[in-house]
Amino acid sequence: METYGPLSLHVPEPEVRPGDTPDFSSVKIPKAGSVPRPEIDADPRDIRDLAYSIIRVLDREGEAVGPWAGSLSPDELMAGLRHMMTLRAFDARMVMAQRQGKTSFYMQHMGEEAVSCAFRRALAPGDMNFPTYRQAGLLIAGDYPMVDMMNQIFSNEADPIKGRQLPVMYSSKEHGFFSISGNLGTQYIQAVGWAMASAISRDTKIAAGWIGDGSTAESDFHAALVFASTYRAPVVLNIVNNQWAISTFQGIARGGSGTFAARGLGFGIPALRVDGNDYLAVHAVAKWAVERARRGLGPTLIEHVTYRVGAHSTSDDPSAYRPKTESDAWPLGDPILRLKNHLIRLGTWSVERHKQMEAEILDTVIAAQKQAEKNGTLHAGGKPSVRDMFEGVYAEMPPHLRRQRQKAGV
Amino acid sequence: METYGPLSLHVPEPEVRPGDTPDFSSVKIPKAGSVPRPEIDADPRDIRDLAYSIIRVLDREGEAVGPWAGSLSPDELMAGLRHMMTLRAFDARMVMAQRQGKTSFYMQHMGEEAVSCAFRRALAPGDMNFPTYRQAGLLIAGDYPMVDMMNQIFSNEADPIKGRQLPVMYSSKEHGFFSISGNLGTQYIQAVGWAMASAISRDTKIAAGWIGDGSTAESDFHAALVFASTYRAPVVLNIVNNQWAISTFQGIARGGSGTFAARGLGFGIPALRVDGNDYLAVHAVAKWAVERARRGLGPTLIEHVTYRVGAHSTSDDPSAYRPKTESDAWPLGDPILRLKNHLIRLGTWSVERHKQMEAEILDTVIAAQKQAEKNGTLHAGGKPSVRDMFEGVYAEMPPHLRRQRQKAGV
Amino acid sequence: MPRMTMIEAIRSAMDVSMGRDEKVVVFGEDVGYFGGVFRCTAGLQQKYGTSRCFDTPISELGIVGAAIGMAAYGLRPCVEIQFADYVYPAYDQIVSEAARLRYRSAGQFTCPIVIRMPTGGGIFGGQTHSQSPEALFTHVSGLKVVVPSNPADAKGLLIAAIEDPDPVIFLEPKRLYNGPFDGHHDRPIMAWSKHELSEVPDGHYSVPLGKAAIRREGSAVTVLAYGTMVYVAQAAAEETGIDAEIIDLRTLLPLDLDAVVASVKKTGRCVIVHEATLTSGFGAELAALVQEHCFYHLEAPIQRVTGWDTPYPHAQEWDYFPGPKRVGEALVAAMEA
Amino acid sequence: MPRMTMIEAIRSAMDVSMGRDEKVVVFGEDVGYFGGVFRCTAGLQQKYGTSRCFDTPISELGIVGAAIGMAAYGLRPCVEIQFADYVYPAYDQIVSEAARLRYRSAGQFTCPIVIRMPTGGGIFGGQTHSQSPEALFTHVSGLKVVVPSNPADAKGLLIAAIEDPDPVIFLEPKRLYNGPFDGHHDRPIMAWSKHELSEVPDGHYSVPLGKAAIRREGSAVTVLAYGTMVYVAQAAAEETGIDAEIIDLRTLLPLDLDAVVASVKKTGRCVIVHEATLTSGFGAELAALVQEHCFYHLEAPIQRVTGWDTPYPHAQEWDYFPGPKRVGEALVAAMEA
Ligand SMILES: Cc1ncc(C[n+]2csc(CCOP(=O)(O)OP(=O)(O)O)c2C)c(N)n1
Ligand SMILES: Cc1ncc(C[n+]2csc(CCOP(=O)(O)OP(=O)(O)O)c2C)c(N)n1
Ligand SMILES: [Mg+2]
Ligand SMILES: [Mg+2]
Repeated sequence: METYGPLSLHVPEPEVRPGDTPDFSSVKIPKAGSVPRPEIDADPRDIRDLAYSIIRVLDREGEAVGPWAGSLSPDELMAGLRHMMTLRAFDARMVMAQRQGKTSFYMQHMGEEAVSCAFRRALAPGDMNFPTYRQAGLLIAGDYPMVDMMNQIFSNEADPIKGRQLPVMYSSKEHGFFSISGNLGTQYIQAVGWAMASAISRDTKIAAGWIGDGSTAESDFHAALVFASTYRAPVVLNIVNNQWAISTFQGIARGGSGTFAARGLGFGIPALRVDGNDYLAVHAVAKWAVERARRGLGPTLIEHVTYRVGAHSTSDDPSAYRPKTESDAWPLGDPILRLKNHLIRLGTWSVERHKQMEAEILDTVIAAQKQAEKNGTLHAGGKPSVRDMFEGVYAEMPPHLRRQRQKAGV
Repeated sequence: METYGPLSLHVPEPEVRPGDTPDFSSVKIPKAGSVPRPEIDADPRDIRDLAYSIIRVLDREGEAVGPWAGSLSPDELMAGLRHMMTLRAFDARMVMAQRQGKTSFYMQHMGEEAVSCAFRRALAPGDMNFPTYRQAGLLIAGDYPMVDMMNQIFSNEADPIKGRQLPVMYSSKEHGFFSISGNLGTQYIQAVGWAMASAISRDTKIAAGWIGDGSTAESDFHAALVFASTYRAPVVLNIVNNQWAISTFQGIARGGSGTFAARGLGFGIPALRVDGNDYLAVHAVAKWAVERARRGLGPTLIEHVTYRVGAHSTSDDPSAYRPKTESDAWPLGDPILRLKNHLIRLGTWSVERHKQMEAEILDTVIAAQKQAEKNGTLHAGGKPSVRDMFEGVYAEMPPHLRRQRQKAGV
Repeated sequence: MPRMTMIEAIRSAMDVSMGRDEKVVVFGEDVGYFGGVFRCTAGLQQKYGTSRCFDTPISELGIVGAAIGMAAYGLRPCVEIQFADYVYPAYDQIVSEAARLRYRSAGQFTCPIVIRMPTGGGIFGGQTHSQSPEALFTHVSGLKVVVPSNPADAKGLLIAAIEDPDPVIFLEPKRLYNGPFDGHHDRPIMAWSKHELSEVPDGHYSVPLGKAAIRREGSAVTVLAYGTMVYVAQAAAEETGIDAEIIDLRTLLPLDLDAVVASVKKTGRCVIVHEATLTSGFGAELAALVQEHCFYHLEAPIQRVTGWDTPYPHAQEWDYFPGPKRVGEALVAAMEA
Repeated sequence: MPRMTMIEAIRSAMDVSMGRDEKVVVFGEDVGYFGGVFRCTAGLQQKYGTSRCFDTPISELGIVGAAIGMAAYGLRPCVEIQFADYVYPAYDQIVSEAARLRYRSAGQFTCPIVIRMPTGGGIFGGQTHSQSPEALFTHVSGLKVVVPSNPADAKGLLIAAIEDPDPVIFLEPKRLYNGPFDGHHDRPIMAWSKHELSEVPDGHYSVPLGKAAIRREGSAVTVLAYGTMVYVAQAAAEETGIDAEIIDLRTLLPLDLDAVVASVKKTGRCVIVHEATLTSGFGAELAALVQEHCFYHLEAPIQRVTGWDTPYPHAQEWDYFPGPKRVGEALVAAMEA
């Protein structure tokens, strides 16, 4: 009889830890413009390669190149730059506000601004996003008032969701932004259900689901892929791979598979990877997928390859688990800088005008914050009422809650 | 602005329904012997094709051909034939016993006997299966006493699990057969956990998980693939694709993906499809996968392509949802007949001896049943005690259960 | 008026609702072409097409998760979980999502879904086809929980549930599908056609959620029951000759506390009956409320007659099931206390 | 004796257990290299290696499902769910699998796992970092449910849980991690070092499951509490001057009914306090048991002071939290009834 050596458990580890020198040499970055752009009705089996590459438009010189270039006009690009810069300025102010005790908690987007800002511009009115907490760009680029975002963050008396939810868990039906849950993953299958409902109703609207790299391990991810594949739901399923899930590197969720996008292939769902720090590439891929969905061609899975530059949240300190300078080494660069350089290269932009816009944006954000603070902050000023705590559990308040409200004296 | 036509919901439908003529022309059956056999340490990326083909050994003439042939001696093949015939005879008797009211419920294996019977013979002592209700072949081929199976089915006083579980929900640690749950899918991730434990303990044992085609939609399937892939667990993950999930054809669970095996590819897990009605092929593929696991090379996903000839359970009547003659049209034939023909062709078997063995087996099954019935059947004779109902909820009975047992007067 | 079984009444409720409102959609495992393993949706796909009644993959999470998304879009999904025992994979979607969506979005998104599921034992279904998980839902703010006990209620309550703006857990006592059952498993089966509450109007009507029904008036002791246990309680009252008032709660959340309190204040005694396990069962909440609201009227301890705190066994089904004998003993004890 | 915070005590329990028994393994989200978002597992990977303490993918189902398989193999997994609010994806594995494995296999396979999770509010965590889901587990036969209230108990109970042959749900009141908290959120934070129960032996010891502790002896009214509410009750007793007897249940399932009954028989009055929502909360079971076993001793209705039947709000946290004022009012009402 054969003898076998003892087994051992393989636990994936990142290549570097605090104290080590950052190293992204294992991340293969194809040249900008090198990945082909198939027709939207291409047979999914013929485009499996897209799940293992990275679609990129902006090259090192800031030139837009290849078949995915050209989806946006210079004006649209300018708007994109403004959105990303606004989101970054907004984040910086809110992180500060959290430190000042004006809110309990905040989550920023640094480095990932292109993903939600560019994607939003590929949607049509009436389409619905099912976001995570790291896609506020969908609101900013969708012209949701910053003051309302801040009112929610400050849980003040003008908070559109009445102080009931954690900061950043926005909700705006009007702006195509589904209520954020807090439970990871749950919204992914809901996005598919919403899209199925649109198809059942013979509507033309589509849905977009959002999930983080780490959260693809959740069950809802699987349910979403199963249902989207079976019913060919008009939905775009986005995975934002920012390399980290709190302290856990993406290798733990990704395991032996080459990429997260590859998860779609087993379902016959076209799966594309895109440079998430390239505004033009994200927009082009989003447009392709949205068009597929709206033409009744079914779901698309998009993996946005990006990097979480900041801490997971204001409760987190990443220096405990990754090198402090890792973000500098990230090979896909900074999305704002890259778009800025592209616009400068196009000749429609300059370093001076950029600085000027930066200042303008900061003023706008500060003005919005002033206005929001008039409505109160978490521990000071106007608050949602205690009555609001009892309302809205049901459409109509049932007797037992009415009794409890009375007991509470409100 | 572009206009778009209304969307509509795609609901997959089987090609035929009751009254139609069975049609399996869409099921592509490669020639026996045509699929290559890679080394067990082949790079998963190089063997993706195996997820879209079907590994077959026995050809139409009953010859064992190709690179997957030769894993079994004639004696072993004879044992396999006996196991499959025993399982079929056992099933027939138990279906009858259910009709006679000797048990509440039964689930048979007709057409799928090769899958569990052949797989079992590729395992080593100490390995653990995490089966569904349709792998009793693991017990029969693992020499678990038929009488004990029947005692469980009859919920009688000798029932090894004391009347607590539905019939066919066997459990035998000693025989490497994990307790069957009744909740679909749950055992799949448990199999991975067991395998991880073996690796953590630097043991040499491996686990095998089992799931039906329909149940691959459950969340546990995803969790199993995620964990198996991340920790390279020494586990073989089996999908028994018998084309149906009660009344639901496999297209509902499979959706747009070509095959169930393809689900493994997104995780970097080698995925193989095998002719589940070919005892030799199942055994050869099982052996390959078991060897991979035991050598520390990680998980393998196997899709066994077979057909559920009988009703889902004794509560089901398939004529309501599929053509009565569909099973006759199933292109992979009958596993017992195919192995019988192979043995005859080898010259070690004959029609007469086969008939004789059939009769012998029937006698053995009847004898076992007589013996089991002495211990009682569901509504007659010896029963598990009411005390047994209160025992075993915990290792030690807590006070509240003791009070309840006293109240029940037992 | 036509007579219907509980299955026919439930089917009729969906049929009527789908006919009146094209936003109503029905789906679940084996629910489409085949019409459900208990046949509750038989014929609906043929009548309303595959995009309004369809089969799903075996993923309870997917069924409920998709339903929530559809409800957010504006549809009114009425989905089936094949057995209540299999609802747990969907538990997160129900508890964390459906139940809180209205609240957490301040009404921007709502979740008018109905989750139907066969519940309870009595069919030798063993531990995975017999459970009564109602208390796992009554603890969840934002849900409503309904358990009908007869065809007329089943139809009216299901229509009300489908029209309700909030998520409703609709538990169908499977042992009642084909006839009332009083726990005397060794006696001939009674058909619905013999029971007055099998008279069910063909068209649209509803039975309001949150209202109990008195099934038997009495002055000696109040029995709180729902589903199958209503018949068991009736049998126990008749067999003991105790003048029990039997209240069929019908909706557990929100509860018709007024009806409960009025009765207990009248009788001064209370027995609570359910099939689910004792500890933290819904009977606990009922007992807590009754003692709180009727403390000065109570002449005896409130008793609970329930399933034991074990998994639902297969062979010992009738030792587990709280039948008329055990309920009768409790009635006697309540009177003698 | 060293002084420890609750976090240190919990960490020490795992450390001691891993040191004594190599079958003990620890894993969960962010549990390995980083040592957990609350730092409860800090240092364990470094000490015992990656195959005994490791990070997992974000799948609560996977964490518990794998743990069950490992336990069936013979290991003793002690896993962390990052917040109790996120346990629902694992609910099916816990309820249908872990809880019933011993029973359904007649002891051939057992499931000695511990599922640790931070529970309760008071940290402005909103509806997804504040829940107290204990009652969703106490209804499940086959589980044990533990809620420690101080470092000394936390360590001893966790060691007992890890050594227990059956699955244990171990709920850690996160508001107590760094100090006792009596609900006066506007007062300075108290550190554990000032509290006598932060004296924790370094080595191995255990506190038996199923035994309550009397935190304050008294004769006027019995308060049943656990976790954070123990301190709230103490504050309420002191502030009202009512001579309350405060029982810290420590284990909810199995419950130390003897201790409860003895106290209520002595005081004749009972107030139950928990942070979870009222309806079908664990307080319901306690109230049901107390009235059943102490009916003839009760001089006033049993009261429950709990979180309201709403999701846990963010801004209105202190209006939701059942603080010393509300508990004090209940004590007064119990005395005046
Ligand atoms: C069901 C559930 N489990 C755990 C958590 C705790 N948690 C919050 S964020 C997070 C990491 C998510 O990582 P990823 O999906 O990669 O998203 P990212 O934060 O990187 O955008 C975890 C574990 C949660 N919110 N919900
Ligand atoms: C969680 C859960 N959901 C639903 C069921 C009901 N059910 C029992 S068998 C079955 C079909 C399973 O089909 P498949 O996985 O293909 O296995 P097969 O019966 O064909 O072997 C269903 C839906 C269940 N047992 N568990
Ligand atoms: Mg991430
Ligand atoms: Mg099947």
